[in-house]
Amino acid sequence: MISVAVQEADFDAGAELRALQADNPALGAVASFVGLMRDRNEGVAVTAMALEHYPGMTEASIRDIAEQACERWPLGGVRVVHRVGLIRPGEQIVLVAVSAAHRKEAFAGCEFIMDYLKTRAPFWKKETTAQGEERWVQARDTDQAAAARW
Amino acid sequence: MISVAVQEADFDAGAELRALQADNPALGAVASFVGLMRDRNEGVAVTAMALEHYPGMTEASIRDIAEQACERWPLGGVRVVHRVGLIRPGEQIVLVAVSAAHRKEAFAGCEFIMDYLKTRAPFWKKETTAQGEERWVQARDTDQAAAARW
Amino acid sequence: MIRVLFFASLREALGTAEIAVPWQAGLELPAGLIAAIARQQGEAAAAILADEQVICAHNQRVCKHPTALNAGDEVAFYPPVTGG
Amino acid sequence: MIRVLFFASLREALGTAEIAVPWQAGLELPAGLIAAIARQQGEAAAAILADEQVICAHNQRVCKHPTALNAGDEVAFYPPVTGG
Repeated sequence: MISVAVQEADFDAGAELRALQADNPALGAVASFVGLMRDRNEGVAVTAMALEHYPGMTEASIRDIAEQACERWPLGGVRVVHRVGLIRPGEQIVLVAVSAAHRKEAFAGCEFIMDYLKTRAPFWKKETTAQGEERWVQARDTDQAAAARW
Repeated sequence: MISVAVQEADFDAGAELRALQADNPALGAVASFVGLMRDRNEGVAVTAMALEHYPGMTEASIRDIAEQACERWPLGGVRVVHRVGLIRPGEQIVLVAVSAAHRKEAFAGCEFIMDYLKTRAPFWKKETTAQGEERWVQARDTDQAAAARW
Repeated sequence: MIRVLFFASLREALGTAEIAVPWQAGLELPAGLIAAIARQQGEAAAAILADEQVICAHNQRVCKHPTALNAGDEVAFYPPVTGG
Repeated sequence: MIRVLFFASLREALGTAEIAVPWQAGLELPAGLIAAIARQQGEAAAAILADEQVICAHNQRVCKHPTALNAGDEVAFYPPVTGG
């Protein structure tokens, strides 16, 4: 069971975990990841971030990534929530939660989805520095390398 | 910052994640794991589980494992909650949540702590099968192998 | 027509989020469409889109190889993604 | 005295969760203590503790090598752990 939400509103990570756990008593493991906005990026203080996306393709590409994870590992459920719009330091940006019978598969599925989401899903971040400058966040080679290992 | 709780009561995974997130706006990643009681083990339906532990050593060994994780990776915070006493299928058993600046370290720290907790912390599970038989859960070679890879 | 979308820094560089390009038989992605955009928006716009870093999506799927376009297709050009 | 604790299946097999063993100079973990337990609880109990699967903790830390005991120390014997 795959659930994908792309939304401006903040989300309740606990409720997402509960929704996965309610699924199926054969599942013993839920691995999850929450990405938060940091107050610095590449050494510069940042005060806000605008997250742009490609409506329609965003949801479809996340669902496609989740389906790939379900083909690679025997997963019970996948829930992804990704925010768009204006985000402030300390706020939640993204949640990926994955259930499975055992923890190895749950962790692998969760990391895989995060790595692919970072390098495949059409989101773009523009941050505002403490000096008031707006700049597009640059893609990171380490993210490409993380996705390439799967 | 390391928090360890060993308790009979169920826990609120969302509250644990929030407590980690509130720590520090320099942290961009929270990886977590929730272990749930499955309704079958080794092919047999189970209806309940009693979790015994070694009070005092349990908390100290979990803290020691968390400190080892903090030495290996630059982690922001670690929160571990482990239940003891009577647990039913579908209920939460354990939570490990780890924050870090970036996701690679958060995932590694979380998996490391789970692998070590499974093979080092003094907990023992006794399950009751659907036929009413009580049996001690046997340690798994796959858990030993998972801990040995670190 | 082909609906052509631009996102993020490409949207800003081109000064528009969306244009319509007339479809004609044999129109191919990416080279044919970029040539059509050059005629419509100018060579500078086309040069931006031809950068090897730019990603091209055809009907909301990433497109890495030359692909024939059909009337009504949706094409998007965007820079490397930075979500998550 | 040495406080000696047994957990889980060992507790059940030995029929007790805790015993006290008199301390004497030179008493060592594990062999010396297990011999003292044999005198006090019987050879069957000692055989259970001598199993290579059994884990021994000294003052709440796992103890893998021969270790001298001090009066008042706490020792625990337990089977492989199954938490998490």
